[in-house]
Amino acid sequence: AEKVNLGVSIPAATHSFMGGINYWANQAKKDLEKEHKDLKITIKTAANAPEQANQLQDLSTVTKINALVVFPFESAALTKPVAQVKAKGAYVTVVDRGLTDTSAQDAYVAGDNTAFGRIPAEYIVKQLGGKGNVVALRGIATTLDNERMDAFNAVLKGSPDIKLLDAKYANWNRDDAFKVTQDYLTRFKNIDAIWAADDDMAVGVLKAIEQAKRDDIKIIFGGAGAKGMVKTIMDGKDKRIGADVSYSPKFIYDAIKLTAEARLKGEKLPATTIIPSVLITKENAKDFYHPNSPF
Amino acid sequence: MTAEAQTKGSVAVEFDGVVKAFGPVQVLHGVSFSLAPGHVYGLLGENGAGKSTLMKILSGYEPLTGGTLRINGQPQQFTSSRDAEALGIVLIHQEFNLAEDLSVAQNIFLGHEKKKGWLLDDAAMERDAAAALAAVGLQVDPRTKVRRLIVAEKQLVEIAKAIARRARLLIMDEPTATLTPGETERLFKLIAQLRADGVTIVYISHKLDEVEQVTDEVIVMRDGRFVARAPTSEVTRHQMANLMVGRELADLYPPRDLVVAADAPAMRVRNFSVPGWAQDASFDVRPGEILGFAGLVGAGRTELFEGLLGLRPASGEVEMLGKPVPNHKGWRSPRDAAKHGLTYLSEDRKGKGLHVNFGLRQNLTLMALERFAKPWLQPDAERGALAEAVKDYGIRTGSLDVRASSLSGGNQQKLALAKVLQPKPKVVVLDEPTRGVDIGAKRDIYFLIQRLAREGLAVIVVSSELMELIGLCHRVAVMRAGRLVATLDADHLTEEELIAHATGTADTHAAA
Amino acid sequence: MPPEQQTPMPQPEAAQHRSQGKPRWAEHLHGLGPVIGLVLLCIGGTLLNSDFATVDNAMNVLTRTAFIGIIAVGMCFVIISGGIDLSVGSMAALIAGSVIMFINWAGPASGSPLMAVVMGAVLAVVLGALFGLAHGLLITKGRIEPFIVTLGTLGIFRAYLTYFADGGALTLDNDLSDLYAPVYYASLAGIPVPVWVFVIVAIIGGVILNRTAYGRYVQAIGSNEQVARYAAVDVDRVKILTYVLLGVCVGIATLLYVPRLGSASPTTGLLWELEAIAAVIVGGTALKGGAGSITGTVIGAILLSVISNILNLTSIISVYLNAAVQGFVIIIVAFLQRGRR
Amino acid sequence: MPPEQQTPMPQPEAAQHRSQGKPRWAEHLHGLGPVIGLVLLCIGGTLLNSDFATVDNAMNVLTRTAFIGIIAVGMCFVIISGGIDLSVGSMAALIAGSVIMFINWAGPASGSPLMAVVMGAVLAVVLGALFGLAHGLLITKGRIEPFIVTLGTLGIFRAYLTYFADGGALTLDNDLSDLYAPVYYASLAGIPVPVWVFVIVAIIGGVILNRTAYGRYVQAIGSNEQVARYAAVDVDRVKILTYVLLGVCVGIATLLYVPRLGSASPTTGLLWELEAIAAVIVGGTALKGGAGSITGTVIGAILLSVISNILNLTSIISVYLNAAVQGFVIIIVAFLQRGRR
Ligand SMILES: Nc1ncnc2c1ncn2[C@@H]1O[C@H](COP(=O)(O)OP(=O)(O)OP(=O)(O)O)[C@@H](O)[C@H]1O
Ligand SMILES: Nc1ncnc2c1ncn2[C@@H]1O[C@H](COP(=O)(O)OP(=O)(O)OP(=O)(O)O)[C@@H](O)[C@H]1O
Ligand SMILES: [Mg+2]
Ligand SMILES: [Mg+2]
Repeated sequence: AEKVNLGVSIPAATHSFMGGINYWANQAKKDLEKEHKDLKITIKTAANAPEQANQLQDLSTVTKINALVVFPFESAALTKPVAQVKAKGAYVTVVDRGLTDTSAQDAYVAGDNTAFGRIPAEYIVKQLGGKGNVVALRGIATTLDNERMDAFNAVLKGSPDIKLLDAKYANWNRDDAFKVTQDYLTRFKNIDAIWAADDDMAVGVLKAIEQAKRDDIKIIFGGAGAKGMVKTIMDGKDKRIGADVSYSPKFIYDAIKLTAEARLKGEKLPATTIIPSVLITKENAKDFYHPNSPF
Repeated sequence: MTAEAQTKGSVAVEFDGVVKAFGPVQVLHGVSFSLAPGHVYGLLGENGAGKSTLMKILSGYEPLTGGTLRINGQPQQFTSSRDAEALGIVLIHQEFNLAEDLSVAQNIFLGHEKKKGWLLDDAAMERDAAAALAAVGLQVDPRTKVRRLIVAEKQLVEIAKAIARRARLLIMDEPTATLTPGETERLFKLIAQLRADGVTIVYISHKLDEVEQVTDEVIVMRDGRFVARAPTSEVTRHQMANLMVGRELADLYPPRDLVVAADAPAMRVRNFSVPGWAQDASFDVRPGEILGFAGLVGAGRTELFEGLLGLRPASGEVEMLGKPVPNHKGWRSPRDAAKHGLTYLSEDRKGKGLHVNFGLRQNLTLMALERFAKPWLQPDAERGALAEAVKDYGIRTGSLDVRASSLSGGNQQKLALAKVLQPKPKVVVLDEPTRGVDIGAKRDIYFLIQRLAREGLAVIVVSSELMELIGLCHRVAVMRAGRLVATLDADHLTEEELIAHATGTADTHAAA
Repeated sequence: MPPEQQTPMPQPEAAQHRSQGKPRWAEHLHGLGPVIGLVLLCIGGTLLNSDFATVDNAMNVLTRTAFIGIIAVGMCFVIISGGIDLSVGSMAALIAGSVIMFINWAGPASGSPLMAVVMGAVLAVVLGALFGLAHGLLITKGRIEPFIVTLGTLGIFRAYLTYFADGGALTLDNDLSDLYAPVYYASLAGIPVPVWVFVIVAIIGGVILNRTAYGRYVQAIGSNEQVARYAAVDVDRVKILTYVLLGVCVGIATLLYVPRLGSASPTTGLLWELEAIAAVIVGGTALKGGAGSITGTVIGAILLSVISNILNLTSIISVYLNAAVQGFVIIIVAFLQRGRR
Repeated sequence: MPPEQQTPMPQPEAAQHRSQGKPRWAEHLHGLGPVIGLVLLCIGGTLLNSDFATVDNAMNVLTRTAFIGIIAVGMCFVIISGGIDLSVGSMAALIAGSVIMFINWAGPASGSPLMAVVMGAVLAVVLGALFGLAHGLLITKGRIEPFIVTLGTLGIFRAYLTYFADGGALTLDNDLSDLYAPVYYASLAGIPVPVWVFVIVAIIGGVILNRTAYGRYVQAIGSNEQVARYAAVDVDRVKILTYVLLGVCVGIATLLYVPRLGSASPTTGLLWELEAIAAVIVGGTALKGGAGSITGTVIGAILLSVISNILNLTSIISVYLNAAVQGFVIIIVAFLQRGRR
């Protein structure tokens, strides 16, 4: 078969989820390069969209890749740079954040951001019996964050007795989540559920609640399925944390593996592969537990 | 007072073939002479003769390049001023060395703080600072920030700082350049007292009358060399001046021309007030006229003109060449004033007069850049202007491509003067124009002012040197405590008269 | 040349007034700039949400101010001396990470968890001092602009943390974490420990700055380095020490930070440098150095956290615009205390 | 800081005066600091990856340097005059967002997509100038520290972009985007358009700084504001203009940026301010102002992108440590050109 020179372009490990992405990408490189003699994988991590565009350019013109797996920093901003890589003849698999112009990609592998917002909402509605006060934390202002929030809101619309008291940005950051939660607790005397929207932020939320010694909060729902959170669910350690929604960074591993193996055989991938986000509960938690991953 | 001091036994100094070079430029060429303890020496020389440099070597601020410096017979290699101070050698700098954000007391004790255990003893320092200030006759709260002081006050703080160090050899580099006779007199008393205590004093000044009055012996340097020494009582001022410049000096002041009395004033100022500093000043200056401004330190002369230039809030009426200045408050900014033909030379050379980190060329042309931008700056034209100014104003410099900071004090002053005359103003205000300038150059500057006046420039000279005002000006206005108390014509100009008005002891109807 | 006669003259009476009285008043008034800003903000906060003016909320705000506040005290020295340090956030993150790794290792290894935690705390301070020393040496002996040095180490520190954490988070083991937690969560006489530490650091900082020769030298160097050199101040040593001091402050802040979340990740301490510098400048210290005050810095730090606290307690404007409100308030507060120049 | 510009660019004078002593030589040598750093880096890059030394790669690097480089040219003026601007990244983001909204609206509305794009480009520059003017006025007339003003607007600009983008991204419509794309992607005489623009901006900047009265005033103010004021320099106007100039540079940079990625989001331009300031300082300008050079700035900007380009082209070390390598290289380069003070 032909040699495959695969480039992987992902965001830098600026928070735990991206740490997981980095881990799984490197894991894929290790496993796959050992397995296939004709495969070379080059991983690049970018701190922002322009840098990622630069790296795509470098991968294409200098490293001369013929296949690319890209986790775009931002959908819109990277559409053109990715299209250019494709124009130079590389096979392009886009992961997680779809491009605004789908003709710039050959395949799309993604988690399900709508489910990421919908599942916690449904869970909270069900657990609270359709009535209660909810606060939410948001990530960083991005399209992705909007999709999740919209899906969350859409579910709550169906339950008029569930009140979303406020939703503020905590930047997918533990410290900011801690502060925002502290202030929520000062402000709202009665909160039934907190949608932390990310397992990293959930850490800050938990600490703030612990400090305020509040016991009115019945549900804390994170997101993405970090190993610590999954372990808590598995062990049933915390009543408030009964479930999580999966959005594993491992999909980058799958995407790289699928792309590399398909290209080695000269095959194509299906245009779209959605890796479903599912509710993690005590029952299925161990399927999502990867103790070696940083996430 | 604090200087009573452990001045037991003073310091004997011997320079033996001292050589100093800044890079390729040699400024001291083997200077040899000695200073016996307990005397007051006057160190004379033209601007750039190397006086300050030699004294910086003596006090540990500059290393010497060659030769030997012996203190009490021991060869010394000072690595810092701290070493020299350990031997009781203290220098009062020609240029101020004060941290503007610190208070007077903090500056006086900088590097020599008094402590109570770990902590500073501010009370004691303020007390001692107050005593040192009293000794030099400066009445400010020691807690005042130096930034708030006027130039003369800063000079006195510099002196107080040295006094508080309890020197056994005290070097004063132009201590009176910005002082008026009152402060100067007080300083002389202090010198006498220190001398009585056995302190050796080196006194550098271009004011030969002071040198004559206060020193026991004069030492003259020229072009980085020792030239002559003599007991002060055996040389006349005239001889001193000739020794300095190495040629016969003619009259210091140019003959006075008469201005055409009928000429319309170039600038007319009416009821001009700078709140807190000057009230209701009214005066005219005509083209070709040299108008002096006399007054004690703190009389408000500097502030009056700063108000006129829009640097301080002010009110009053100003007319320039017959046209009123629109907003009736003087100009909005020095830029505005310059556009209408008024420029100002500040008395604070380092803080307001020159960019010491800039080259000579950039300094010289800064106020007249329009002339050199056509539309791009013409460095060659600028360089030409610099060469011309160096000649006209007698600026002594090794190369034209050095920074202003490497000029000697007096030469910096000449550069600053050349700078404010570059835009070819109609009226120029010169605040202490000959501060730190040697006698030969002073003469050149007087003749230059005279020539410019003859060409139609109206010149206002603010000066604390009464003789300068008397020798140069057509009329002299006297200010006291913010008020213009008198304007004296040339034929009424005597020192007694000026002092009487400045101190308020004159018959108030003395002159028009 | 006629002899000039020297007549002794009296000092003009007027000259005395100016230097006293008014300027001192005016200076004190200036110092009040941030205080006025803070008071106005608090009034506003109370009007917007009555929960704002509760003791609990005040303690929350003060506690979370503690980190930045402590760092800002150190930063105040660096800025007054004419320097800058952009790396404090990354430095805090790396120290936090190192301390966590150390405690996780030493806890089981030494057999005494308490000992491990104590030694971890010491390590935090020592590391801070060492990093500060490195900065100081590069800046003074290496003669590199502080901006460049600390921009460089900003990247270096964070990169190493990310490397150690493998891109994820370093987390304190649970039982050790419980042992360490009181350092952040406990109170003494009703006031949380971090607030106490903050107050103590601020007082010590104030004493060093205003009451010791060292503090005086810091101000002298910032005001005019040449003058300080001429006054035989050991400029390099004083400058190096400002960075060491700041490093120690970062170490102390980290030591309080670790028990809060028990973890360090690549986002830990992000943009703390901007917050710390802002606290110092909002507090009335000029970025060019020379003069500044610890009290101002403390108030500046509190002011900045009060702004975001109030924004969290209200939802009158779009969340998107929170940062804009913050920006406007900072500018307005600075405007209130302007006119120094 | 040396009083002279080390800019070799517009200096025909150097040729004529042969009599000048060592100082000029020494200055030229100093100016070479960043150049030496750059040359060493390039040699290193070539050794690590032979593809580094290709024309394609060189053009790539220069093209991507263009944004930061253009902003850095404006920043150079601000820093030389003794100011600072932290907001350039947010300003670029807000301008990009506004231009995209405008073009998307004007394209269909005016019926002439080309016209819409051209007017959008003009809008970018005008907005930049206006934002710069606002900064200048707040700093000079409002007498607020530049650090504070631009820290405030840093938040404000980004918040408004987030608001307009509704938290997401603003994206240029596809057909309009194709029309605009050549501004970034096309080449003239084998050299990409952004590189041309960068070169032109740098030359104009160099000429203004070294060969106009205005440039001299900027340096004079940075060297000693008080002296400049007494020398009849209109300090406020000159300062305001430096911010306007920087704003215009940001506008031009944005105008090149929009066609590249075709969108603006709340993360656009993040930390550009740090990069731009770093380019200026690495290029040998002191953060305190007074003197500096455009050539140095340009080289500084290129140097910074070459570092990350080389890191992209090699994978000898853990990806986590990229930032650390960058940090080390910046410090080493600065060390090479130290000793100015
Ligand atoms: N740092 C320096 N670099 C280069 N040249 C210098 C430096 N300092 C002084 N010089 C030169 O040394 C010479 C002697 O200067 P110095 O300051 O000792 O003169 P001076 O006798 O004190 O003059 P003045 O009466 O004007 O104060 C001058 O020509 C001056 O330009
Ligand atoms: N009306 C007034 N009220 C208070 N202080 C006044 C008043 N008028 C004058 N002063 C004093 O005048 C001083 C201003 O000094 P200024 O520099 O103007 O004097 P000058 O005549 O320019 O002296 P120099 O010889 O230093 O140039 C201050 O010390 C101030 O206290
Ligand atoms: Mg001298
Ligand atoms: Mg005066």
